[in-house]
Amino acid sequence: MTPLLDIQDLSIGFGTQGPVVDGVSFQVMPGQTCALVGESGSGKTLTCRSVLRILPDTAQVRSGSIRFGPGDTGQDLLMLSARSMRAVRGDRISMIFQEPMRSLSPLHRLGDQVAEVLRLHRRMRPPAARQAVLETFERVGFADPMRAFRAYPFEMSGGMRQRAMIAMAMVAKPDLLIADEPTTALDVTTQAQVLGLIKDLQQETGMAVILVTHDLGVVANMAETVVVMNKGRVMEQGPAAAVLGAPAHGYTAKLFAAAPMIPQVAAPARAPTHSDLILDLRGVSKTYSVRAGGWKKPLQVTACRDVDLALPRGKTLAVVGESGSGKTTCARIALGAEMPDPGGTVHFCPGQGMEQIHVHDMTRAQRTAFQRQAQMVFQDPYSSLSPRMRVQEALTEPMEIHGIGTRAQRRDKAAEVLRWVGLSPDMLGRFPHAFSGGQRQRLSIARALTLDPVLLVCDEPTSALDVSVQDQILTLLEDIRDRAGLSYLFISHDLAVVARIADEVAVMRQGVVVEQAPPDTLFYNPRHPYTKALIAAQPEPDVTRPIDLGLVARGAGTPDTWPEPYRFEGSVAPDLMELDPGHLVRCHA
Amino acid sequence: MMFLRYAVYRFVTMLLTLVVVSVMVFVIINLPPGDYLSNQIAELRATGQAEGVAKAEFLRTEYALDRPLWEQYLIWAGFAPGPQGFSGLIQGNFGWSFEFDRPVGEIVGDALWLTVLVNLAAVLFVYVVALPLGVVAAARSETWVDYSAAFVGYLGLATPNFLLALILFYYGHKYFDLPIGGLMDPIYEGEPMSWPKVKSILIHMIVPTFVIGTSGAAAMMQRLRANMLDELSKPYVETARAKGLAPAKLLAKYPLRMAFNPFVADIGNLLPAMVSGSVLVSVVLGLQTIGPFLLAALKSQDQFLAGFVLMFVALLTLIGTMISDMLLVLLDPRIRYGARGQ
Amino acid sequence: MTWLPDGRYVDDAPYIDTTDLSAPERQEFDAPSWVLIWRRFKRHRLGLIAGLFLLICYLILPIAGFIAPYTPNERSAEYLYSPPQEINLWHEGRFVGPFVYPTTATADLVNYRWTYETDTTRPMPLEFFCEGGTYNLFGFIPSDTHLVCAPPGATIFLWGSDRLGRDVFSRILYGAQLSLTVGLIGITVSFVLGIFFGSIAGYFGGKTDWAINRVIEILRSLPELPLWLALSAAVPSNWGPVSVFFIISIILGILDWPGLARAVRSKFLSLREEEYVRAAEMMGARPARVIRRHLLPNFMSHLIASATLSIPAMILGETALSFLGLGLRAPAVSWGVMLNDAQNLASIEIYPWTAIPMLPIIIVVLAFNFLGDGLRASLDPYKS
Amino acid sequence: APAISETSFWAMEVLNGDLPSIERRIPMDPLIVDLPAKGRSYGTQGGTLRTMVSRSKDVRQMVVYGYARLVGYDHNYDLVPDILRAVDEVEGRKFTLHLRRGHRWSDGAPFTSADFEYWWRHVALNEELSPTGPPEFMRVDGTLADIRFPDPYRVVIEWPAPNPQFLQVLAQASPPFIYRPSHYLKQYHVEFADPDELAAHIRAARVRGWAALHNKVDNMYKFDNPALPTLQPWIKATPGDGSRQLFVRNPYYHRIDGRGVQLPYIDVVEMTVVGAGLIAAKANAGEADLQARGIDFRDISILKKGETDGGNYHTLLWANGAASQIAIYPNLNFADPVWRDVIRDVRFRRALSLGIDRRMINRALYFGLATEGGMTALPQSPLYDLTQLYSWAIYYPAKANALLDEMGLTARTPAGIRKLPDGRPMEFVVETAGERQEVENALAIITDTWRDIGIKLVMRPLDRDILRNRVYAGVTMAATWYGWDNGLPGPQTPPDYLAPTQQEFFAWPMWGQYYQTGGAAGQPPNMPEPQRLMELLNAWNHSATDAERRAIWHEMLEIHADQQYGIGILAEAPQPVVVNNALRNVPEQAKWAWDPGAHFGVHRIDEFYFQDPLQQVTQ
Ligand SMILES: Nc1ncnc2c1ncn2[C@@H]1O[C@H](COP(=O)(O)OP(=O)(O)OP(=O)(O)O)[C@@H](O)[C@H]1O
Ligand SMILES: Nc1ncnc2c1ncn2[C@@H]1O[C@H](COP(=O)(O)OP(=O)(O)OP(=O)(O)O)[C@@H](O)[C@H]1O
Ligand SMILES: [Mg+2]
Ligand SMILES: [Mg+2]
Repeated sequence: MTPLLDIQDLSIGFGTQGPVVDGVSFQVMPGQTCALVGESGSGKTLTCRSVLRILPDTAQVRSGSIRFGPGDTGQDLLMLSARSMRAVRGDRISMIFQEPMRSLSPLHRLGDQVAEVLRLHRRMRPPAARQAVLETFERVGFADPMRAFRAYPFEMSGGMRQRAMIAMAMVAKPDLLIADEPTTALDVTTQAQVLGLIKDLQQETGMAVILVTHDLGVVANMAETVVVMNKGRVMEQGPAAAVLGAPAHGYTAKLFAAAPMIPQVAAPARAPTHSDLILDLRGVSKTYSVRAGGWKKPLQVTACRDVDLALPRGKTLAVVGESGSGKTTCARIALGAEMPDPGGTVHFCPGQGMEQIHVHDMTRAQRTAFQRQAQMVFQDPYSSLSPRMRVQEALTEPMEIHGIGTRAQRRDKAAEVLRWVGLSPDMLGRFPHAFSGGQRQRLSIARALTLDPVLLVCDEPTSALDVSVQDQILTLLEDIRDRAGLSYLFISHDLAVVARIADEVAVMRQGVVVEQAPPDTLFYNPRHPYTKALIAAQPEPDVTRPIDLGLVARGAGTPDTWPEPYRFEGSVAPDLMELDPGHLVRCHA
Repeated sequence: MMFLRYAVYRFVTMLLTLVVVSVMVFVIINLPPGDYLSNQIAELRATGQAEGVAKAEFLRTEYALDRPLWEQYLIWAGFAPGPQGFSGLIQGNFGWSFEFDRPVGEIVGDALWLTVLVNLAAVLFVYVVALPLGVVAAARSETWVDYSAAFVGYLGLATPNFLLALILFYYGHKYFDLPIGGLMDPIYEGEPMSWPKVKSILIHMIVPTFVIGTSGAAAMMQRLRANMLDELSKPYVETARAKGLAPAKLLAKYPLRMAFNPFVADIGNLLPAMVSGSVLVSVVLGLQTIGPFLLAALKSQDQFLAGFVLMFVALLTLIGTMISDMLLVLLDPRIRYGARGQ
Repeated sequence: MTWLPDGRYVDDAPYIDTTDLSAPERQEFDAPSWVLIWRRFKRHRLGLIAGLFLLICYLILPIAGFIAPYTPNERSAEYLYSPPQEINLWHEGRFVGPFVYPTTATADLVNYRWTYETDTTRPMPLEFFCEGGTYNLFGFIPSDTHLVCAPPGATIFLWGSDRLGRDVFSRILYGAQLSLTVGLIGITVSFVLGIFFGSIAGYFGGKTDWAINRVIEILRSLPELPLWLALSAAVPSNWGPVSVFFIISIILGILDWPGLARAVRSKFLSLREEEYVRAAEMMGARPARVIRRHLLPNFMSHLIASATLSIPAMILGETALSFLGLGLRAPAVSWGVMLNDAQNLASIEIYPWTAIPMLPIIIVVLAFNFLGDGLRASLDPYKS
Repeated sequence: APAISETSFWAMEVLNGDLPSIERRIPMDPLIVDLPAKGRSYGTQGGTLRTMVSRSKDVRQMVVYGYARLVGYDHNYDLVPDILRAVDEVEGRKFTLHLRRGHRWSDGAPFTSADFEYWWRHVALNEELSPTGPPEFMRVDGTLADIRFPDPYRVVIEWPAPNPQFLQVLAQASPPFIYRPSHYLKQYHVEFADPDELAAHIRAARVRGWAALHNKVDNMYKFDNPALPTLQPWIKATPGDGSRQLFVRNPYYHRIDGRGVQLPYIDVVEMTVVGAGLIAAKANAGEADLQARGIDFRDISILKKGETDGGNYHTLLWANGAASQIAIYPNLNFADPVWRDVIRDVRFRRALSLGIDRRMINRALYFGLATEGGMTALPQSPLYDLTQLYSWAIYYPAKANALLDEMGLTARTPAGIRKLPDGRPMEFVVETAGERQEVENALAIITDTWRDIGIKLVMRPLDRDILRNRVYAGVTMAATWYGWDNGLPGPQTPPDYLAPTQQEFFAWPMWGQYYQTGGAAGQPPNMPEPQRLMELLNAWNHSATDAERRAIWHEMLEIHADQQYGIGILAEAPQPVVVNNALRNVPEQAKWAWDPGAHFGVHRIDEFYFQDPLQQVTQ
C-alpha cells in the first residue's frame, strides 16, 4: 500500500537560527491514524502546518518534500501552485488547530464558519449545509446544536469552541485530517465521543488522520502508527503497539514513564476539614443572555447554578466535569472577573485570621491587594497574552503594576519564572505568537507566578503539555504549594492529574456540582453516574486495553435518563447530599 | 429585542441632541454682528440701487426680526407661535430666504437631492476605489502595487481640490471632451428624468466625484491598509486559509470585517463631512448643491436659509452617528455599550 | 538512524535528557523596547530612507535662508514668470563650473505672456557664499550670506519665478518653514484630544461613553464654515498672518478630534472585550495602563496612518481657508500660499512651474507615509 | 421711415394669429438706430448668444446689458432719450417725459402714463409697499415731486427747485423703474384686485400678505419673474432660477435699425450660471460668445492661448471704467485715536501715495497697459485733468520720507519701521476683500516700497461682507476697493459720491452713515475739506447750469486729488472681453464700466449680430 502522505526530510527554521523541525520524515497510510507525540515545542504543530502550507510568515521551509495523494497521483504539496493548493485545503486535507479559541473568527457565528467549508467545497446551498452542520454539531457532542450554530465564539466555553473547530475540519469529510491536539479542552466523555466520531469517519470514508496528542491513552486507543518527536527531530517511529509496548528510544521511554494514571485506590480518604477557607463561593449562579439574532428575544444561558465551593488554605480544590458545565465561569467569578447573579457571594481571606473580603464588593485598596494575591492561569493562554507585548513585558507587567522591585529585579524574576516552567530566558524577547501551544501555556503559568500569589486559579493549566513537561509543571506547583502555602483552584479534564494534585474534587455537570469528595474517596467509590462515566472514559496508554469509545461516549446520558435518585429535569436539580463524611452527591434522599 | 430597545433609545437620544444642536445653530448664525437686511441695504446703496432699499425695509417690517433672540428661536423651531401661528421647522416650514426671495424649502429642494447625489457618488467612489485598493495594498504590502496605490492616493490628497478640479476640467475637456463644471447640461434642468439627462448627469459628475472623492479615497485606503495589516497575521485568518478560501473572498469576509470597525464608526460622518467639506469645492466648481447656498447664506447672514442648511447637515450627522452606533453592534457582536465590568 | 525489524525507526543521534538552557544573550532582552523597535525599523529600507529625508528636511529648515539664493519676497521686477533655468557645467565643451546663461524678458503683447531669451554665448558662473538679501539664520541670527547667488546681471531661478518675479525655489524653501511646522501642531492637538476622549469613552463605556458621544455629535453637527467666517471677522487685525494661522491650526485640531475619537472609541469597545485586557485588569492594571499598554498598541497602525493622512490636510488646509479670507497670506510664505497663487488655468497651462509646490508636498507626504509605514511595520509583532 | 420687416423668430406666432404683425407691435415712432453713423454695420436677425454669470441672481445682468432706459447714455456718454421719445426739461426742475405712441409692454399691453401713475400713486406712495416712502431722488430739499399725467403719452414731474441728478439716475445701470406694468401688477394690488383671487394668489405663493406678494412678482430689476412684462430687448423665457436661463427677443421692442429690422438682432440669449472660477476655463473652451464678467486680466494669456488653439473666439481688451482699478482708503474714522490723527494728517496720506511704485505694479500686473495715477476722472471724461491724475501720485520716496519726518514720525524701530507718537510701530493694516489676486499682488509690491518709507504694510484679506461690516464699524484702519464706480463723470453726474455722504466710501464710513441715516448714526464730518465737499455737493444740487456744475466738479476733484482720501493706484486696467468670431458690431476699443455704461449696455448689445446666424443656431 502506498502512503497517502509522505513527508521526507522536512526542515523548518526561523530567521538565522537552527532548524526547529529537523529532517522529519514519516508516512501516513490511507484510512490509518498516525499519532504524533512528543515534547512541547518539538515542532509537531509546525510539521502539521507545513502540510497545509500555512506556516507563519517568518518560517522558512529549508528542505524536504511532502507528497500527498493516493498511489501515483501524489503531488508535492510544497511545489503546488497557490490555486491548486486552495483546492486541497479544507477539501482533501483539513486541520483542527491546536488553539481553537483564537482560530475562530470572533465576528462570525460558529454555524456560518463551519458551513462555509461545505458551501465552498461541496457547493451546498445554505439550508443543506446548515442541516449537515447541525448533524455534525450533534455528533461532536453539542447538547443544543442550534444554539451552537447561532453562537459567536466568545459565547462558548473552551471545549465548545474546540468542538466547533473539530466539526469544521470534519464536516467536509476530508481525505486527511490533521488533528492538532483536538481534545485537550474536552472532558473525557466528550473526548471519547469525538474520537469515536473520527473513527467512524475513518471507517466510512477511509480518511487518514494525523493525530497530535499528549495523551498516550488516546494514542493507544486511536493510532496505528506513532511518531515521537523531540527538539524538532523524530526520535522513534513505528507501529503503535510496538512503540507503546516497548519504547526503543531513551526519550520515548522517559516520556511513557512520566504518564500519570488514575490510581487504584484501596480506601476512601478522610473527610477534609473546611476550617481556614481562603476562598469561599456560596450559591453562585451565572446567567448570560445571548443575542439571538434578528429581533428575537435574547436567550438566557445558565452557565452555572447554585455552586458552593470552599477552598481551604494551602489546599487544592480540583473541578472536573463536562465541557461547558460552567467551570471557567466559576473560576472567573471566584476572581471577580465576572459578577455572579444576585444572591451568590464569594469571600476571600488573604491570610489566616484576617478579615474576609467580599470579592465583588471591594474597596480600591482591597482590590489592589486581592489582585496581587490571587492570580489566574487562563484556559486560553494565547488570548490572554497581549499580542503586542514581548514575553518580557508580559511577565514583568504584574510586578510593574504592583510596583514590585526595580527594573532589573523584575527582569531577573521574569527570567527565573521562565526557567521554572522549563523555558529558556532567551525567549524573553519574543512575542507570544512565536511559541508553541504548550510553551504559551507555560508562559501563562509563569506570569501568574511572578507575583508570588497566595491563591492561584488554574484553568486547565497543563492540557497542552506533554506528559514529561506536565510532570515538571505539576511538580513545580506542588513545590510551591508546599513551600509557600499556595492554594489552588484547579480546573482540569485529566483525572489522572487531578488525582495527583487535588485535595478535593468537585465534579460538575450542566452547571451544577454533582459530586464532591477527596480524590481517593471519589476514585474508590464514585457514586454519581456521571462521575462513574468519567472515570470509565479515561483512556489508558495500553493498546491492549482499548476503551469502547462508543460506549463511554454515551457517558451517563442526560440527567433525565439517570437512575432514579440522581435524575432531574430542567433546572430543578436535587440538593447535594452528604452521603459519607466529606462526600457530597447530588441526589434525592 | 435588546437591539430594538437600543435602537429606540438611541433614536430618542438623537432627537434630544437635535434640539440642543438647533439651539446652537441658531445662536451661531446670529452670532456675527449685523443681519441680512442691514447688509443688504448697504450693498444696495453701494451699487446705487435706491429701488431695492425700500424693499429691504419692507422685509424688515414684514418679518418682524425685532423680537428677542430666544423668541425668534422658538418661533423658528416651531415651539412657539409666530405671527402666523405655529409654523416652524417641526411644522415643516423652513422659513424664508431673503437672499433668494423665496421660501427656503423651494430653494433647497433641488439642491438637497443633488447634494445627496453628488456626495453619495463620492462616497461610492471612495468605497469602490479605496476598499479594494486598501485591501490589495495590505495583501500585497510593500510591493509596487502598494506603493503605487499610496502614490496615487497621496497625489490626490496633496493637490488642492480646486487646482485638481481645474486640471481635470481643462485636460478632460481638451482630450476627452468632458464638460466643464455644473452637474448636468443646463438644457436638462427642470426636465423630467430621461435617459439623456441621466447620461448628462453621469458625465458631469465624473470630475466632481473624483475631486471630492480622492481625498476621502486616499484616507480610507491607507487606514484600511493599516488595519488590514494588523489583522492579516491573526490565527483566524489562517483558519480561513486552511479552509481553502480564495484570497479575495477570504480577505473580504474575515480580516476586512475586523478592520472595518473604525470605518463603521465614521460612516455616520461620511455624508455630512462630504457635504460640509465639499462646500468650497461646490462653490468653485459651480455645482448646484447645497454648499454654495450655505456659503452664500452664511456670508450674507440669510438666517433662515443658513439655519435650515445647517440643521440639515446636523440631522445627517446625527442620523449617521446613530446608524453607525447600531451598525457597530451588528458588525462586532462583542461590543456592548455598557460600562466597564457590567 | 535505525530501522528496527518491527518496522520501527529510531533516531540514533545521541540523546541527552536535559533541557538545555543555553545562556541567554542578555543584551538582546535587556534592551529597552525602543531599541528593539529601532533595530527592526532599520531593516525597513524605504521607511529608513523616508525618515532620513525628513530629518534632512527639518534640519534644513533653520538654514533655509542660507540655501535659498533669494529671500522669499525678493522681487526681480525684470523677470516675471521666468521659466526654470538650467545650471550648466560645460560651455562649448569647456568646463566652467556651475554657471547660468543670462536671460532677458520681453513682454509678448500678442499672446500676453513674458517670453524669455537665453543668451547662450555668455556663461555666467554662479557665486558661492555670497551676499544677498538678509534673513535670519535659525530664526534669530541675521545674516546675508547665501550658499549660491546669481552673478550680477543674471538670475538663478532653479524652478522659475512667479507673477511678481519671486524665485519659486527659494519660496519653497522658506515655505517649508511654515508648512512643515505649524500644521503639525494642529495634528498634535487633535490626536491628543481624540485619543484621550476616544479611549476613555471606548474603555469605560456606559455613561462616560454617552456623554463624550453627545459632545462629539454636537461638535460634528456644527459645520466649521460659520466658525471660520466668524473667526475671520473677529481676529484682531494687527495679528501677523503666522499667528492667525497658528491659532487656526490649533482650532482645526480642536475641531478635528471627534473623528479620531469615534474611531478609537469603537475599536476600544471591541478590544476591551479581549481576554488579555481582562487578564491585565485581573492583575490589577489601572485603566490608564490598560489603555496605554494593551489597547493603544493594538490600534497603533490606524493611528499612524491617520497621522500621516492629516499632514497633507494640514498643509493644504489654508488653501481652503483662504477662500474665506483666513489662512496664510503674504508676506508669509507657505506651500499652501504658493499653490493658492497657482490656482488658475494659466499656471497649469502656461506657467506650469508656478505649480511646482505640489511636488514638495507630495514628496513630504509620501515620506511621512513611508516613515509611518516603517514604524508600523517595526511595531508589528508578526514581522520579524 | 424704413419698411419694417417681420422677425422670423416670431413669424410662426404671427401666422397663427397669436401675435400681431410687426407693424402693430412696434411703436408708431420707434427708435431708429443709425448704425452706419456709429461705424457699425447692419445685421441679420437670429442666433443664440451664450454668456455666463456666476450667481443665479445675476439674471438681472440682462436688464443691465439690455439697457433699455427711459433715457440712456449713448456711446459718447451723452444722455439721450430711449424708451422715451423725448424729454423736456425746464430749469432743471420740471421734466416732461414724452412716451412713444403705440409702445407696448412685452405682453402686448400698451405702455402709457398710467404705468407711471401706478408706480407713483400705488407703489411709491403706498405705505405698505414702500414703508420708507418714495425714493430719495424724488425729493429735492425734502420736497416730493409733483407728478401729473396729462395724457397717456405725457408725464410731468416737477419740483420747486432744480433736481440735476434726475435724468442721470434714470440712466443708471440699475435704474429706478418709475413705471410699472400696471395692467399686470394690479391683480396683486389690494386696491385693485378681487380680494378672493388675491387671497388665493397669496396662498399659492406662500407669502405673508399682499404686499409681500406684490414685491415678489414686481421685480423689474431682478428680472426673475418671466410673467412680469418688460421693455427690455430680451424677455426671460425660463421660469425658476436654474443654471441655464434663456431670454428671447421682445416682440414689442421699440428699437429698429435703419433698414426696418427690429432689434435686437440676436434672437436668444442663453445665460449659464457657472462657478466663478470656471468662467475663464469655459471661455477658453469656446463656450461663450460674449463674455467679460468673471474674467480677469490674468486670464488673458490662457484666453489668447485658447484662440490659437482654435477656440472660435477672439479676446478684446477694453478699459475698465472705474476711477481706479485698485485704491487704498485710509479710514479717517478709524477707532484708534492715535492712528486716526495720523491718518487724518494729509501729509501722511500723501506720503503713502508717493511711496507707491505704480509703474512697477502696472508692469507686473497689466503688462504696463493700465494708466498709472491717482483717483480722478478718466481721460474720456469732460472733467479729466492731467495734473489731478499725477497729483501726489508719482513714486517719490524721498519726498514721502520728508513728509513723514515733517509730521514728527521720526522715531524708528530697529527694523526701520517708524513709530507712532505713542511708540507703537507703524503697522498699517490694509484690509481687502480677498477675491482679487491682483490686489494682493499690488499690495505685495507696495509692502516693499512702503518699507522704504518706514511703514509696514500688513495685508488682511477678508470676505467682502465682513470687510464692509468692519469698515462701517470703524475697526478697519484702511481698506482696498475699486475707485469710484463712475470714472467718467460729466458735469450733470451727481457728485454725491465725492462728498462724505456714503459709508460705502471707505475713507469716511461714519460721516457717510451720519448723512445716510439723517444723523441717527455715525458722526458729522469734522474736517474742513470734507465739509467743503458737502457744501459743494449742496451747491451742485441746486445748480442750474452746466458751467456752474463743471466748476463744482472741478473743485471737488481737486480736493480729492490733493487730499488723497482714496489713494488710487491704477486706472483703466484692461478688461478682457471674449467675443465669438462671428459676432459683429462689438467695438474693438471700449470702456467696461458699471456706471455709466451698464457693462455691455452702453455699447448696445441689441445691435450685435452673428455673421451667420443659422450656423450659430445649429451649433
Ligand atoms: N513564529 C515563530 N517564531 C519563532 N519560533 C517559533 C515560531 N513558531 C514556533 N516557534 C518555535 O518552534 C518550535 C516548534 O513549535 P511547534 O508549535 O511546532 O511546537 P509543538 O510541537 O506544536 O509544541 P506544543 O506541543 O507545545 O504545541 C517551538 O520551539 C517554538 O518556540
Ligand atoms: N460570554 C458568554 N456569553 C454567553 N454564554 C456564555 C459566555 N461565556 C460562557 N457562556 C456559556 O456558559 C456555559 C459555561 O461556560 P464555561 O466556559 O464556564 O464552561 P467550562 O466548564 O469552562 O467548559 P470547558 O471545559 O469547555 O472550557 C457554556 O454553555 C457557555 O456557552
Ligand atoms: Mg503545537
Ligand atoms: Mg473552560
